[in-house]
Amino acid sequence: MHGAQAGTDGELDLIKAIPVRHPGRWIGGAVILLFVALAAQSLVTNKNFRWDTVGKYLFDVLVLQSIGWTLLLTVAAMVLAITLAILLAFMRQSENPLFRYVSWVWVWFFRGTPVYTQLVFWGLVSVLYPKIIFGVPFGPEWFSFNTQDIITALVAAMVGLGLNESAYLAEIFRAGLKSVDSGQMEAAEALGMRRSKIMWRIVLPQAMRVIVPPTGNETIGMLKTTSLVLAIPFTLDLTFVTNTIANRTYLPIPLLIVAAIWYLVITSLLMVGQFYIERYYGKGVDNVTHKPVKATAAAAAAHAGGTPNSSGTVKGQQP
Amino acid sequence: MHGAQAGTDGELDLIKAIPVRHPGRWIGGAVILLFVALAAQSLVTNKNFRWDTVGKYLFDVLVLQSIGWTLLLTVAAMVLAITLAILLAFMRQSENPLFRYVSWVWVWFFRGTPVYTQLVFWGLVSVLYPKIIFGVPFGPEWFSFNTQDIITALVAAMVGLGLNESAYLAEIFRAGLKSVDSGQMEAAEALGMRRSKIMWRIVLPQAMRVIVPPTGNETIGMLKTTSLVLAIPFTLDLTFVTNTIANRTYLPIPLLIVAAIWYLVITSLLMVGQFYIERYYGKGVDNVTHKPVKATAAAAAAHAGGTPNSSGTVKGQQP
Amino acid sequence: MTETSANPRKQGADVKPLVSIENVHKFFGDHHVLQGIDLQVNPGEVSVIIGPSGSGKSTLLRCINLLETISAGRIYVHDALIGYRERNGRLHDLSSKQIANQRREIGMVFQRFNLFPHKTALQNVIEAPTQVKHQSKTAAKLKAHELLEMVGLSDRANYYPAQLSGGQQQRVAIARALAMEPELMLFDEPTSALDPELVGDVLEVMKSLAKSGMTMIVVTHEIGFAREVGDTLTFMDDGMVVESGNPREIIANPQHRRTQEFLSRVL
Amino acid sequence: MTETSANPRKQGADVKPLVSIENVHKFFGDHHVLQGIDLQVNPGEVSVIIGPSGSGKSTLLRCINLLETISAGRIYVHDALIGYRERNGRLHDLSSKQIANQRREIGMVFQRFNLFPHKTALQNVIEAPTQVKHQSKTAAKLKAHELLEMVGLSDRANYYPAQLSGGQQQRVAIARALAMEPELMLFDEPTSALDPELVGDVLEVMKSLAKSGMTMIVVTHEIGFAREVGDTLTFMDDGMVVESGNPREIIANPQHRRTQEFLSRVL
Amino acid sequence: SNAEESPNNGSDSSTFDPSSVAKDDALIAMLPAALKDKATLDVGSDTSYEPAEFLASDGQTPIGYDVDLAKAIGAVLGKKVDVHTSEFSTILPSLGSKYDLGISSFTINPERSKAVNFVSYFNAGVLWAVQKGNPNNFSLDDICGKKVGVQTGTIEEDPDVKDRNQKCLDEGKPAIEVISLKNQTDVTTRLVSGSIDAMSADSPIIKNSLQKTGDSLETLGDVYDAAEQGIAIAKDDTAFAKVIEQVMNKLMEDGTYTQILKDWNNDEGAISKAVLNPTASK
Ligand SMILES: Nc1ncnc2c1ncn2[C@@H]1O[C@H](COP(=O)(O)OP(=O)(O)OP(=O)(O)O)[C@@H](O)[C@H]1O
Ligand SMILES: Nc1ncnc2c1ncn2[C@@H]1O[C@H](COP(=O)(O)OP(=O)(O)OP(=O)(O)O)[C@@H](O)[C@H]1O
Ligand SMILES: [Mg+2]
Ligand SMILES: [Mg+2]
Repeated sequence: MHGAQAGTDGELDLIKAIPVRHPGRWIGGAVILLFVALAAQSLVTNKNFRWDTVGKYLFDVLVLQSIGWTLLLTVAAMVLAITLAILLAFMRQSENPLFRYVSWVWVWFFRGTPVYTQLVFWGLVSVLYPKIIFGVPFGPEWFSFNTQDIITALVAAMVGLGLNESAYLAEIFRAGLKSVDSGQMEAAEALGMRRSKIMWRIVLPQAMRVIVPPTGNETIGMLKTTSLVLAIPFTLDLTFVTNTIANRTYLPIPLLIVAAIWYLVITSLLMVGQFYIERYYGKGVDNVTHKPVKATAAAAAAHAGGTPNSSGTVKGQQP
Repeated sequence: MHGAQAGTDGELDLIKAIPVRHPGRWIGGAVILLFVALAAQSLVTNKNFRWDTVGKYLFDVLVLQSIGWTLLLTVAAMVLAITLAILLAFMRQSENPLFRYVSWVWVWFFRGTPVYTQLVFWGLVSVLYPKIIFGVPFGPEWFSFNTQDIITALVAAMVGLGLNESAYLAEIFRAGLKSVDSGQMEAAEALGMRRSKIMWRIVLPQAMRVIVPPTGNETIGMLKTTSLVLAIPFTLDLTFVTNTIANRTYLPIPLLIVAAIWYLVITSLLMVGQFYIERYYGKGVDNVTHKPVKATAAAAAAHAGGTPNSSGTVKGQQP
Repeated sequence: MTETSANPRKQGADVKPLVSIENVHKFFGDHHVLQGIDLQVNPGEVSVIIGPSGSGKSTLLRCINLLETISAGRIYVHDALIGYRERNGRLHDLSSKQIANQRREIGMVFQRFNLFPHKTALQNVIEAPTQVKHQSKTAAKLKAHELLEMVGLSDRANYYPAQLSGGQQQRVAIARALAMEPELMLFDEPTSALDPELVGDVLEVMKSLAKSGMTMIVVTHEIGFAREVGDTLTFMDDGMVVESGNPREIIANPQHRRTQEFLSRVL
Repeated sequence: MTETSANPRKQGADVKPLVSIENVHKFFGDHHVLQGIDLQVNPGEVSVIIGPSGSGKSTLLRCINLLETISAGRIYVHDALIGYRERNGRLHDLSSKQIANQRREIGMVFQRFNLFPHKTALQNVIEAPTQVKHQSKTAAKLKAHELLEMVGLSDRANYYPAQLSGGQQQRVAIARALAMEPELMLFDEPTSALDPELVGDVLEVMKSLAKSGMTMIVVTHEIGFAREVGDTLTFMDDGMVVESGNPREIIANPQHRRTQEFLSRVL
Repeated sequence: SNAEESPNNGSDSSTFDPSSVAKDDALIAMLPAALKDKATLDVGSDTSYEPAEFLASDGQTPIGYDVDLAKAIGAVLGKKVDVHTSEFSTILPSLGSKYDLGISSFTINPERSKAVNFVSYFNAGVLWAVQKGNPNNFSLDDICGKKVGVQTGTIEEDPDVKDRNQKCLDEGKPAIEVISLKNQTDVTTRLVSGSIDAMSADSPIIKNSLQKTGDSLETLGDVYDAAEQGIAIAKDDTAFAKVIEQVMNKLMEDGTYTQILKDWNNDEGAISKAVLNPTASK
């Protein structure tokens, strides 16, 4: 009734079905395209945008320098924030209740208050505390600094942005660490690895898969947040410089566009970077050429039961 | 040699071991506490902070009203952003390449440009496009609005914040949807459920576990971002109102503190809300009273093999 | 266990098959995974498929349920062509709505259960009836309690999957599929993710289903089950049907070398 | 398979036990999970533990490896008290460093493998030797290749766990544990997450390990393995040792009703 | 509703009553068609620049001499006046559509005149302030290396202090440390606390700051570099700009203009003739 007569006919009658038509989708698409086209057209033709001025200042040397400063601030603040966030996330999991508590308060405070206010305070720190004195509290003074000499505008900007961001990232890292299977921790413990090593070598690298996308969001956000360093005041970043030009020429819109274009360019580069970082941390998980032998292999990474070598051993055997 | 003599001795000699001492930890903790104490002390005693002024304006009726507006803006913008983000995340997974592409461009554009610039444009929309005309493009006009009548400052503020935020949330939602096991989708398909139903009833509720914490971050961020609506200009939010008072009284620091205190209060409330939302969406997964019969039960949710009824059936049987 | 394969209803020569798989091929890229499968399953019959890993058993089940599209051949369930509409000699894809409709008639139970973790056992079972068939919640719940009773879990209705053992989860998955009152049930290694002690419960439920006359296609490694419950046994290898027939005969007397090898490993 | 239990080295009456578990109790809250376990394992012996789900088998293994702390009793491995230092008649907790040192002497293989998914098979195996024992990478790799050869996976060294079958993953996990050159290996149902076809490979490796003289405590449902390889068989139920002795005798002739019941279900 | 904290110069209680100004039908007739039918004159103003334009204690109502002048202009043209708080970056692009006029202490210079029409109406110079008694002995002749506060976007920042800084650099002296802040209040606060040595701003602003901070600051030297400020009108709306020029001249002639400035203690900056797009003084 049924048997092994398959494969005997030389030519296969492959199914080439006529796809379902989705006119609604294409109309929807067309409407969207139309809107985009209209928006683009009015963007180009509306004289308020003054594309000549945009062109003139896009590669202005001041603007180009300010991009450098903006990038420096972004990178420095994110590096500081990531370092602190890892520390905070580890502290949050510590056995020492004091560490856990400090970590919680830190996140609560820095997430809770506006970064602008924080930056104002970092700018005022030398006003509020003109000298930083190291010594025994209520006792002798060892040595002291003029705060102004240490906390320059650049340092204040980096520290202010970094500390604020660390609170947001700490939450992201916390969620990431939580997402790693507890079996990983146990397996590493059973091998005699110590907790700090386990965190660094086993848990964190796996958590990165979950951590990277929201951190990308935060980095792109930070790029724009740097414009708030005006509060310190730090006056070399992209927004400040384009604002200054706008003030001089009374042409704010084209200069906002100049800034927006540059932010967009940097964001695009960051998104490319994020793509590669995501891919790096996906190694062994996302970007492996799975052999989906099991229909449900994708279901459980822990039991990713592929048997890549079992098919093929019987190749060509005709029953 | 060994048998079932256990449990025969009436009294158990429970292990009460002397814990390992961690002097380093306690010193670290003490140093942190000391710093906190010093910071608090100087916060209270530094006359620059003018706590009398803080007290005076903390419950000022203008400030209280502005909190209402700030909350309204935050909630409205987040609701809009979440709605759009879900749509964008679904579009990103759509079979229609046009939808995928539009979704990508949207995220790229709104994440890439500064929200301040976007808000300026929303404020200017009535200038750039004085009339919104519905009709056949290049053909007859059906009806038209004065843009000013529709896009009031409040609407512009909500739309501007919401659209920008939607791009960030779309990334978060995308990552969340990706985190749901593909087996869930297949199981629902096999039951004959349609794609949109599967998304709403099966995939999204499970993705929420991953989505809620970063969305909490974003909501808390949004609370502070509302201060940028001055660009529209919308002049009733907390930052604007406290700034105005500061300008009038020449006391910027205490009024920044007033604003910071209120932001901190609202953030704390939001964090409480987030806790409950996280718990709600953790139902069946996080907040179930697992019976960890399997040592490794936590390892694979897909195979959460607890057998809650198998122990106990043999209770009291002495071999 | 009573041996039920002598049931004349199932063996009648003039019975129209419920499932008819005709020369089905499936490619994944260049990989020719199904190389012309023919298989018929009569109403009320239990058709057991065995075969080594990678031989295409899961793929075949997934093609029947439209989780994969076939590359060539035809699959009919109840005389309806699966996945396509034939008009003027040409095949047209079905719309997603029509595909969903076809799937409703076919229940599937997966190796890894795939219960919805955010819903209780009861909610898992009533999900599809209320959402797909638009039954009232009360009616669906009534039916769901019956089904949970049947799989021996009436006292676990309000437990979340994470609170159930593997065997209990798999039984809920069966109840969930049955709630749609399918004509055909597909089982893809429903016990292979279970510890040996938990396997029995699930096999018990499947046996009683078979006795109640449900048409079933079962991919399994449980040779005992195949022998006791199966009406036909099909051995697949390398995307082809190697041998097919009465389970006891094949298990006792495998004709092909591959079948012999395979059975010696599994038994 | 040769039957190795007559090996006189293992049965000598004056041999000091490598593992000595003395009246161990474990509470989870009010739940008395281990109710006074006594068990001795001599050097080179294979001690198999069976018992129904929830009887405390995993908990016992985890206590030996300090993944859980015991509530009462003592566990000695190689005459060293596990987890504590006794001084002036009082117990002191060991520091995390000392605990890590004790764990190095004990290898553990989990039911769900728990390989590090972001590392290849080779990297999984050399992780602990390089990071814990501070071996050079070259030396560790050399040893790792030997071990992978031993478990039959020399050609899979650079595969990520996701690219390996369940059986292959479990064999890598065994190699990973062996790389630390432990005196004692603990196996917690190492085959129960595997499909029947994949079980064989892992059992093969365990048999050869046993033959090489490794001391092993194995929790398993594979009665066949217990009979062939085990030197002693212990049946646990409800947190107690019900019966213990020569595997073949117990399997053929269980003395207690619970043991009989259990064996009838599993066999 | 709030009691004022700092000494009050009566800024909250303007005495100006626009109904005292007569409507001028001749000028109304000259208005461009689009404006003739409008009942209100919409004015954009960055209301954080006391005493020119700032918000009353309700936090929303703009007041100041610029605001009163706008009301007077409206009265002459027979229109109600709506002054909108708005940031600099949105005032200028909105001229000619959302706003009819921009009155926000805009200083006229040639570069800016390319972007908008200006009708001059006020003369403000640069003025410096230091702490009472000039404790740091700050002097404009010895400015290099000092800390100087300015408000972002003012002519004090660029070109005045910027040029001085360039001079310092050219002479090989240390650069001026310029603290450029968004609000004048913040600059003043820093001067009061002593974290900057001096600040410079438009003369009316400095005077106002002195009043507001009690007895802690004093001016240094005289007003210099007097520059004209202008009312901004869209570049392509010269017809309307001409009307505004005439309206301003009318207000100057009938005394309303001087009265308004007097009310706000700022008649020193009064000019005698409003001019459309004057060749900028700098
Ligand atoms: N989505 C896919 N893409 C590419 N190849 C696939 C895919 N799914 C399955 N395959 C391949 O198809 C072949 C048959 O897979 P299938 O899962 O049907 O085997 P099986 O008989 O169910 O095996 P097992 O007993 O291991 O479940 C395998 O060689 C597998 O690698
Ligand atoms: N962390 C824990 N907290 C509370 N109870 C626990 C915990 N771990 C185990 N138990 C309980 O201890 C008992 C013994 O569990 P254990 O995992 O040791 O059983 P087992 O014999 O290994 O069973 P199985 O064969 O199912 O793995 C069970 O009743 C279980 O519910
Ligand atoms: Mg399969
Ligand atoms: Mg166990």
